[in-house]
Amino acid sequence: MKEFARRMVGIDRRIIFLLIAGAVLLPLVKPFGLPIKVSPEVKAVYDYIEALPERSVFLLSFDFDPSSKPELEPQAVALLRHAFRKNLRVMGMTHWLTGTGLADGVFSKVATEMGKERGKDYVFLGWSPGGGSLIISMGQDLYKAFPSDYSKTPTQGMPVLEGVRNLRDVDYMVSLAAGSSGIEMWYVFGKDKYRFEMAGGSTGVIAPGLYPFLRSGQINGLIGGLQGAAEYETLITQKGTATAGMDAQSAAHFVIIGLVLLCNVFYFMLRGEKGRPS
Amino acid sequence: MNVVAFLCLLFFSGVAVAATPSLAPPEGFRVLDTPNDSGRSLSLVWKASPSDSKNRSIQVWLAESPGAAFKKVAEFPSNTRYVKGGDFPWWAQPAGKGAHYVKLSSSQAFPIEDGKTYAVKLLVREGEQEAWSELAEGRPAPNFFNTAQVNNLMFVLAFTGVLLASIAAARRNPHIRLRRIAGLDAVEEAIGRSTEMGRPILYLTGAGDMSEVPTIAATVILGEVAKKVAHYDTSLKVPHRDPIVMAVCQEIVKEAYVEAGRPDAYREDSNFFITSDQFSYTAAVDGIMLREKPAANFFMGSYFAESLLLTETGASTGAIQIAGTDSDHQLPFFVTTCDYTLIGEELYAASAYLSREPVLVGTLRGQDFGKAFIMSVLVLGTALATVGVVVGTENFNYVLDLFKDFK
Amino acid sequence: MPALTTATILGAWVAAGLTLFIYSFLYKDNPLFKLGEHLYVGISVGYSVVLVWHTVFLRLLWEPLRKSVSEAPALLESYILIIPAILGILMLVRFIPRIAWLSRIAFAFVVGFGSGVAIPRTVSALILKQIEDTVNPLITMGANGLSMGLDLASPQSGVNTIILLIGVVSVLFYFFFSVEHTGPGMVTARTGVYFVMIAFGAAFGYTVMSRMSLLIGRFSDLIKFSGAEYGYATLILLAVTVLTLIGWEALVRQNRQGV
Amino acid sequence: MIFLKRQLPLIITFVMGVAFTLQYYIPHPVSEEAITNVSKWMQIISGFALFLGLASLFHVHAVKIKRQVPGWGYSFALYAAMLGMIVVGFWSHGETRIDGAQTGFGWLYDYTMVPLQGTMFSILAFFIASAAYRAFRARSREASVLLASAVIVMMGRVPLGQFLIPWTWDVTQWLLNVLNSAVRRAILIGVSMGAVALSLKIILGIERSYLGGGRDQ
Repeated sequence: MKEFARRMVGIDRRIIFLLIAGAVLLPLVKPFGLPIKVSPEVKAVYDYIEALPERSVFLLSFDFDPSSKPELEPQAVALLRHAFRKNLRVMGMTHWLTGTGLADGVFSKVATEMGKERGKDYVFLGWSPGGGSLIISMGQDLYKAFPSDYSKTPTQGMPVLEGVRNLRDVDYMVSLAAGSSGIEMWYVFGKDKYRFEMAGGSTGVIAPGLYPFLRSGQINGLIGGLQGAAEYETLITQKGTATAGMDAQSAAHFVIIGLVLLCNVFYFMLRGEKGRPS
Repeated sequence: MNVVAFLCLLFFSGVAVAATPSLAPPEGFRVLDTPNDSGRSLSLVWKASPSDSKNRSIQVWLAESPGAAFKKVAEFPSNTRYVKGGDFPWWAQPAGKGAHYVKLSSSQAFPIEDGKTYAVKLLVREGEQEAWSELAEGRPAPNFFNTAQVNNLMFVLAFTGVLLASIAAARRNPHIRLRRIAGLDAVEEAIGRSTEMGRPILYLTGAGDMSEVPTIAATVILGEVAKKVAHYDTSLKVPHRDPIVMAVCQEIVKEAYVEAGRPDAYREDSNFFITSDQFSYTAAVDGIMLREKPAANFFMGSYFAESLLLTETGASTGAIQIAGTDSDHQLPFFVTTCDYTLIGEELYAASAYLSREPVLVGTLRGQDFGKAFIMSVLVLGTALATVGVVVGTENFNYVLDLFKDFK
Repeated sequence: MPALTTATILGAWVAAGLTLFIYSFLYKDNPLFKLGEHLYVGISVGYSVVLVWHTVFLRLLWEPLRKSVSEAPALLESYILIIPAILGILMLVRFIPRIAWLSRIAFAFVVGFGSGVAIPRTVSALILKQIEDTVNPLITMGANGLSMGLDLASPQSGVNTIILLIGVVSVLFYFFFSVEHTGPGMVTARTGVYFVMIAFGAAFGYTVMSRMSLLIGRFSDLIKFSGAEYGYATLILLAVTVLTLIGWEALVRQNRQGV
Repeated sequence: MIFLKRQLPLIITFVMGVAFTLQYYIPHPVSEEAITNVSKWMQIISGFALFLGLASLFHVHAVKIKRQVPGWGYSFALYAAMLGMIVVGFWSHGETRIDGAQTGFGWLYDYTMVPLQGTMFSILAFFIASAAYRAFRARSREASVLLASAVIVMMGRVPLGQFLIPWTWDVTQWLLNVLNSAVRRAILIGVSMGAVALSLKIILGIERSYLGGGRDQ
């Protein structure tokens, strides 16, 4: 028995790699389509946007780069579709230099799909350095922080920005964050002083750390990881890549849970043995 | 003729008003400069009335002087715009709780300028009936201090004082009592076991450079480990991914051997550089673990995604693993794969504990005072708030407001 | 579906190839992976250089400066952006050893400003606001008198308020270093540790979720690129990668025997 | 000279730090004007600072190529990729799309940078799986609690788990909103106090490592 356990523990890890690749591949090729349950923290974001009057100003900050594209791009697409459907004026930007091209791509794609016009219905401001200083700068005077947008059009006098002087005139903002220069930074340097309502969308890695902000109302909603994106897609009843990925996600989680259980079974079988550290 | 008609009109309208319940104008209406702001804004305050309802609306009319033309700038149902608990601290209230409060800001439709006196009237309407309030005047001005945030400033000042005092105290006596840290006790055990088994000790200082606090802490702990290693005559291996950290660590290890009275046992190549690339470094360190099977692995400093690859391999070779990091995203992996983990601030505490450097010890002590204070505020505050509900008093807000965030 | 352009098909081949190069690390550290890793660093640096140039030097500095100077050349205020430009240049003199100390002035500005703006905002958002939300009455006054909410599902209920309070205080106590963990301190610290472990468990679960999502994202692309319209890019490149690895392995073995 | 090298930077830090700490409490337009301008300057200076990091990377690999250390070929590939990206980038005026059409710069970004960066981190999925099998052991009571909570969250956050064991969803929600919030809040308060202490020490000149060259005291 112990011999078996020892041999099983020692198997080549590349076999496990194959197992996980299979668990992800199969459902992607042949999805089984389980229903997706919506959590209150995602619903809160949806409800807030749903209640905004037309032409309200919505700021979406892409605070991520290609390394978290699979999680945050679907969130961005779903939020943009919703905002454009509600005829909001959308401002986009990013704090993450290497994510600029990605953000611009998502913006152009969704805007074209929804028949929206750059400069009139939306503007992509691009990247600018500074982090917290950039947010303060936008809170004081948007046109000093971004004299021109990503495609080098001067921001002053743009129809989409009519009546917008600084962050105080933003009706709702969502930061899609993959790290600390995201939601937390937007609160500390932005909402704390300029009092706009905001929510967050994040990768799974940082989502648990944002719950204290959710509880205290510092953010009014939170979209966490691929599951959060799938929930949002369910709410706007337009399925996208997140919903498509959830079956693979389920399968992969169950494989991991199975592996953890096996690991511990073998561990307890071998524990009494001499010479092995506990 | 005209006079008669006028009198008749007066008489009949008087009758009309008397016949239906009259609409009372807002009471206690005042206009003030909005407190704690950058100017160009006025605040309106009036008493709440029991007859406020959503069918009764209030209009705000503004003029540049009492004689000038009035202009409607806002309209809302009369049962809205109250001062709610938590809007203002008790020391900076423009109006009492439950009163009406409206802030008028300068807009394109009606610019408000600092230093000019404006006249404001309120109009109450319900159905066909109307009633004007008294006229009130106010002059906007920018303020030099936001009194609502005075508690924030007090906190900053008090914390500065505590911090400076603790650092000064630590300079006088760096051996203030600090609690035992479990992970540190394990260090001795790990080194002892390596000696017994005749296998090397592997020590990693993490991904950071010398400007990062966790890296500094990691080098401090390395010094302590090296002293014990020198004492036991075990071999130490420290692979690096930053040349500057390597240079610093060479000095530290050398000094530790000298201090332990074993300068002869010091080997220059115990610190060595691998590469700065994250995954290539990881692959190389994994190779060392598999080939040389160190009996103890130390992971101190800041880590990213490579942590799991390192600790998993280490666990499979059966080494005792001790980790210490403040990279919270990697901590769950360290806890499950290592035997002991110094969590977050424990790493800093460990370095202060070992080095006894006054600034480190003093800062740790200062933060401890801060934490003790916050812990008592949380417990006592909850107790007061609960008693307040039970007794039905709001007097405790005089204390509780001090620890809230106001704008 | 519109026909794919040559650029897109070529792009699919390049993307699939580079993805597979990186995945070859799963077999072991090898030249294809190293190539991919270095290309990644090089490309990101190149991208950053181009963007910093266009955003910082042209958009934020040069164009506003040119505009203000051409509009009001006599006004001193028009030239104000020269100050940050000088400070920025000072920062870069760090590379010239003889005058490297000048960069300290620029760092002093940035770090001083950064520390200054951070202090009150951190106290407000991350300390006071957090205390404010933790201090809540455990009992509420409802229509039928005093009651304590026992609903675990409602985050604001009385029972959850007290659990939250116990959690925050015990974890703070665990990271408190002036008192030995004995007696009642021991109980509090142990409670804190268990709270920490539950939260780390949640973080662990979420991190697993995150990493799997990334894998799903990359695999969807690989599946897309393996279609006929992309010329079976993934499948062909997979074969090429495997063959290269076999060849490399043979070469390494031969070298080792030669030595 | 010593004054310029040592004291002046400390004085500047002190003045900037105190001024912009107090600025927060002062709503007056003069103070607002100051932060409007200075935050804009900081934006520009931090742009220059980015070049610092880029330049040092440039230097490290240049040295490797010059000395032809083992593996210098990879450094060469890095250089080639970087120069290629820069040339194409300037050729495309730094734009990834012009009137909706992809530029050469955009092509390189979409088909090299995006897949490379995305894949680097997705490898970890495999290593998590392997570690789950070989190293995630309930070696102590603490680790057991951690693993139990992890398994519940992994179940509760995917449709299959919600479907098979519905209570995992509710437990996960409670765990995240209450237990997890409590811990994160305590850690947040602790870390923030550390950050405030560090900022104070920098302003007061106790902590000087940011000036380069140790904490000279």
